[in-house]
Amino acid sequence: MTKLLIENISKSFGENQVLDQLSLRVKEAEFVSILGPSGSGKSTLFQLIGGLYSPDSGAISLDGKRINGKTGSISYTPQSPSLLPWRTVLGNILLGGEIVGETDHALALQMIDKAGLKGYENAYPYELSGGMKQRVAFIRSLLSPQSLICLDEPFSALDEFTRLEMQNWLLSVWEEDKRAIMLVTHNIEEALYLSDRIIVLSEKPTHVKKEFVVPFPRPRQASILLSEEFLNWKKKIYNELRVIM
Amino acid sequence: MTKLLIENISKSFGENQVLDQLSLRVKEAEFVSILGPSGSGKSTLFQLIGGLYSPDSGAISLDGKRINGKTGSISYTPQSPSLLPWRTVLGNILLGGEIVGETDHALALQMIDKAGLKGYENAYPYELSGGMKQRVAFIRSLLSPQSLICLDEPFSALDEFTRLEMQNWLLSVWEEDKRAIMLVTHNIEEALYLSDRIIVLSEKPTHVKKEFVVPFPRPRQASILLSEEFLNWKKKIYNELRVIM
Amino acid sequence: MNIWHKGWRPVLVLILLFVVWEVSCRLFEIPRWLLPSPSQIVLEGAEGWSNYYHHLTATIGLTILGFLIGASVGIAVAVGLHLLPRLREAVYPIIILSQNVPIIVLAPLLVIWFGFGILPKIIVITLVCFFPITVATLDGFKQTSSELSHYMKMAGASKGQIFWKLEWPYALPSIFSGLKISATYSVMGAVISEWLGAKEGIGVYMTLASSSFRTDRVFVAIFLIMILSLVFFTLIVSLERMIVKWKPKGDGKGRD
Amino acid sequence: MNIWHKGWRPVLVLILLFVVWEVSCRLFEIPRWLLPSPSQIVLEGAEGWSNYYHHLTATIGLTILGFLIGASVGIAVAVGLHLLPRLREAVYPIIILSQNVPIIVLAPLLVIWFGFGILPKIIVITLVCFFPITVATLDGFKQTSSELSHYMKMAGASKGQIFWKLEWPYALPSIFSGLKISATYSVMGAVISEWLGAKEGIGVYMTLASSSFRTDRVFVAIFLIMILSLVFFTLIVSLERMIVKWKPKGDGKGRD
Amino acid sequence: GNSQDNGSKGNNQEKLKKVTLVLDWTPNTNHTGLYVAKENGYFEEEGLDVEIIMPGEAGADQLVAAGKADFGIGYQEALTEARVQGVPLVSLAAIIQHNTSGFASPVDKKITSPKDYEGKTYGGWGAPVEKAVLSSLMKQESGDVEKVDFVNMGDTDFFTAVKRDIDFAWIYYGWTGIEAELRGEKLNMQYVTDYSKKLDYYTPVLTTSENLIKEDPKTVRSFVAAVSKGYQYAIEHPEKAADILIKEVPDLDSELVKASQKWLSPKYQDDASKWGVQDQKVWEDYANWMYENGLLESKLEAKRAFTNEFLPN
Ligand SMILES: Nc1ncnc2c1ncn2[C@@H]1O[C@H](COP(=O)(O)OP(=O)(O)OP(=O)(O)O)[C@@H](O)[C@H]1O
Ligand SMILES: Nc1ncnc2c1ncn2[C@@H]1O[C@H](COP(=O)(O)OP(=O)(O)OP(=O)(O)O)[C@@H](O)[C@H]1O
Ligand SMILES: [Mg+2]
Ligand SMILES: [Mg+2]
Repeated sequence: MTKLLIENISKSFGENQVLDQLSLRVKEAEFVSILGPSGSGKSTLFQLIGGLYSPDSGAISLDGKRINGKTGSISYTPQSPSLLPWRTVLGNILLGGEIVGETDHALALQMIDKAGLKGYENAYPYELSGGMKQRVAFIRSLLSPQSLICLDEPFSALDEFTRLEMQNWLLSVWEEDKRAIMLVTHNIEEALYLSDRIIVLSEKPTHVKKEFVVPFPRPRQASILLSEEFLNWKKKIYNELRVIM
Repeated sequence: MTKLLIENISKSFGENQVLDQLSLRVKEAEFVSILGPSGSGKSTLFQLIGGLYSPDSGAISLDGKRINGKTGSISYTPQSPSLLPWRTVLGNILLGGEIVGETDHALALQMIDKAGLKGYENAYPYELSGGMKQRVAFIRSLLSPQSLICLDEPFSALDEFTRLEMQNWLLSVWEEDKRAIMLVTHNIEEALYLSDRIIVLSEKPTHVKKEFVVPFPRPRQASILLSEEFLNWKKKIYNELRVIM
Repeated sequence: MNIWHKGWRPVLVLILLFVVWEVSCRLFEIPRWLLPSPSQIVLEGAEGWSNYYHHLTATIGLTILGFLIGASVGIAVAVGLHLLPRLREAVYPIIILSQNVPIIVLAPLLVIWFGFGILPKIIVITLVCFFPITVATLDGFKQTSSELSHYMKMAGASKGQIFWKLEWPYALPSIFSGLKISATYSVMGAVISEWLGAKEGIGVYMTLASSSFRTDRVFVAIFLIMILSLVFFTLIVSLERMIVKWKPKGDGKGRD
Repeated sequence: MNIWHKGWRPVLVLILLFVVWEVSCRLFEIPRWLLPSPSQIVLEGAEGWSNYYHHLTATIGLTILGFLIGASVGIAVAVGLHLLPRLREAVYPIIILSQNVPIIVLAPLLVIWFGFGILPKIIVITLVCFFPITVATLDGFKQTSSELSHYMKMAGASKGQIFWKLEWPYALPSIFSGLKISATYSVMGAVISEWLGAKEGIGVYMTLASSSFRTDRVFVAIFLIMILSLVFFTLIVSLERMIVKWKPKGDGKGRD
Repeated sequence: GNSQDNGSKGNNQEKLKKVTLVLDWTPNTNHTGLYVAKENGYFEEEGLDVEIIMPGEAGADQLVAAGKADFGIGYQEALTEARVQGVPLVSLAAIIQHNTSGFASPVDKKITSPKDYEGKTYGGWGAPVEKAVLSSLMKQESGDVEKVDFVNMGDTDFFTAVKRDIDFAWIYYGWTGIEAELRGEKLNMQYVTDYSKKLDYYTPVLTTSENLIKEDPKTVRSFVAAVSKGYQYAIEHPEKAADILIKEVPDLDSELVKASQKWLSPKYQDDASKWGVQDQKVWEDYANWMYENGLLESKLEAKRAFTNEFLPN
């Protein structure tokens, strides 16, 4: 049942201790959001799961297998889009699949369309706006086949409506193939709207401060965003975050 | 009284017409926010004001002087932080002033402190988190002396609290030296909380779709964020945006 | 079109240069055996075509073959050293040393080992050509954006994939930088290699001309060498334009 | 410390090379005048120290002076051509041509114009050294990130400021790439320049040794040339490490 | 320095006239007399301060002709071609009276006469003159030069070349031949002069420019006088002369210099009336031979190519 298990990991950059005995668990097909102050180590956490760095201590396991320092286990949307400048939008989107040897051209084109980028298939990254780049990076990770998706503020550069569209799309994709998702965001509404569980991180040195299980039923309707209960939950989490800072 | 006057500017990239006969006006010491769909041309608009490109037609004037294609008229926070990788945080912050020949070391250090980056003065950009980089770019533009400040989604990567701090700080800086500010944001609350006027852009080809004059008195308190009137305004603008997309 | 369009500037400068040369030759009555005037050189070049065209074709063939081999070796060495950092540490100094064996010492050894055939000549051209490519390419690989390489690693890209999908395209401008330097050297490399004993080639033509005081012919040879290298350089630049075309246009415009 | 720590690998390879060389010399009884064994060379090198140390200092002086001038010219030319794109179009071909004037043609002209002093020698070394630096530096300037240059332009930076604050630091790795190539060539450049009629220098020592069939001394000369270039190359690499130190460490580690 | 005993020429240190001499390539026993004249102060006695320069790639002939150097060492072959091309060079003295060059091969190649060149590989530098010379030699023995395989061996030295592909090459016995003796390698040698009188040309020679002769004959005379004295000394004291050369150019192999000097000293003057004299017939014969073989574009005016005028009586 447990997809990802993180046990007491610590990580320092030189003198700067970022993570301190952080532990958390993500279940199969679970959607978990992570909230935390800027600079608290959310991106670092993803980079540890992704195997770019090894934790100084502690263990990370995926499907029961230890993956400390092992790359390639996650579909990843980095915080900055990281598109290859010499590849077109389509080429960049296919990259994630190419790496594991599966590319689905037709699906990619369909997704470009869905993300509102029709007509930009052959554009190079320098021809795109900030939000468009972000969407390309997002599609790229959706098309990567790994069973855990880690999204690092994937919608931060989008206007409210495009954002809502993308969120709904993400939900529908998730409901279809039921991969586990971890989402870093600064938007409490987004976390509440999308996830099963919200994990709040402390200031540096960072550990898990609090967890909330989101009670809204699935499938979620955009209408809950305006409900009383939603607002109450928002305040609750807002206050929790206020305590940290 | 008019600080910036934009008259009927159009701009295309190849076949792709981005701005179409767009006109707007910013008054002396005014705080104007710009809302619009992703890819509608907000960043392009700033790049035109900043003189990176010339408009295909139309005129841009600052203080009554035509500045089509003239660089150096604005203090600018780009959408992506654009820090020089070989300069430390402090070095990057001083850059904006250096270009016009005024650097204030002490003030820079004080601002670093205020932005919550104490201890990172001598860190290089690659050692910073996404939100930290954004704050550095923000301080850099505050320290540039031009009389018009253009901020392109300066707080998109910040958590709610850091964001609020930065917003309040921006307000206090603005109230002190009363420079005109243009702010691109996707966050309606942010636009409402900060600005005198909100300009909503259309989809491409882009022109000004609607303008709202924000009625809240100055100086603004964070408490208005929870007021009924604020919520109503938010809905109003939300609905206006919905029509566009 | 673009090349023709821009081409007039260097042509103008060259013509100017020739005019100055011609005029000073006549003005100061510089004797022909010391420094022939451009008109004398062009005349000899036109008249002597049948004397040297077989030399020319021989050198062109040698240059192309040598440059192709040298460039391949250069790139291959860079790739090998890049992918095997330990090997790089061990071998880099030796590569530098290879650039410092004077030809007058190398020549007898090469001849002893490989005779007077084409092989020792190709070795000389390769030695001349591979080094700038190797150094530039290695430095290009080193410059790869860490943001992109972080993404690639986390996406599970193997070392080979990171290399082909990221580092190689990223290093292309540097590789072309090296190729341009080497292309420029390749013709001189071929001429030098002909001094290792060849029956024909511009190098042979030139030494013969020089030993019989036909300075005008020596200059014909130099002109041929120069034209050849310019052609080679231009070919590499065109190739670069064809391959590296993803750069923001607003930036690269009018910049080459 | 780092350099010493890593240094054992190339040293090991070199020692291995020498052992193979020594053994094959003895095994195949290669005559001394054809290819002396390392031990014979080292012996001659040690014994003959007083014979050649003034040659060595002469060459070192010439190399340093020539390289400094060549590197400065190379960088200055690149900067000039970069800041004046029209000039670049006009002059680039001529720069390429300058690399293709064979020394046997240039030599008499240089001596006739400038005599037997140090000037023609410096010109030769400069000609050898400046080209890789110019090409690599120009290509480095061209690679400047468009995002950063957009920011600088909008912030009102003048052409000069963009150059000094952005393009120059951005191009530093490429400049060092060129410097490394040139440093490697500089010693050979100096040796070649000594063939323009010098009284002392490794080049003189080597030709004398060669013409009196003292192959062991020729190899002593080569060893000196090689050691010198290695030292120069290492100096440039250390300088690079000192100056370009802002790279993400996780990325550059173990990569040079 | 024994400058005091020659007051008439005003040889105070300051008043010495600066003069440059460019060698043909690296110093060797062909140049012994020059170094002797320098070391023994003969130049000083004549009021000259001579600088000896190795030209390297620059080559002596053009420098001398252009007046950048006052004197040089050259060869009759080159000087002949140079004059035909209009280069104003003049030969002042023959350093060695007879041509000491020839075609050499290791004994195991079994080449004992030009006839044996047939079917063998000749290593040269690709000049047309080589084929013409070989042809002349082989005609004497009714050999066919077309049966010789010509290979350009570039910068490769004789000993290396004959180890590989090459069977015989053209060398100066006084240097390369002596080196072979020292190494104990047995050579077969066919001297050019043994087969054709026309090819007994002067090599090397002392050269200057027409201009200097015209403008400053006094300096030319003094210079040639000193050089002549130097070679006279080398002829009389081969061992001491060799030591002087070794002392002046310590990087040369002393064994080779001594052996070479011993062989060469008697050959400087040989059968001539005095050191350095040149015979117009030698110049004419060789130029005609070159012309007949298509090696010259026009005939040489032999009279103007050399002069004995400056040799001391
Ligand atoms: N490569 C690195 N070298 C040194 N320090 C680093 C490095 N990467 C991150 N850090 C430090 O680790 C801390 C956490 O950074 P991280 O990027 O994980 O923050 P974050 O939670 O993602 O913040 P944000 O919300 O602003 O993106 C910061 O203090 C940062 O300075
Ligand atoms: N350099 C360029 N070359 C070609 N097209 C460009 C270029 N820059 C922007 N565009 C196009 O202009 C349009 C507007 O881009 P812009 O970056 O101004 O959008 P934006 O409003 O800032 O969007 P976002 O909110 O996503 O940042 C997009 O369609 C984009 O593809
Ligand atoms: Mg982050
Ligand atoms: Mg934008």
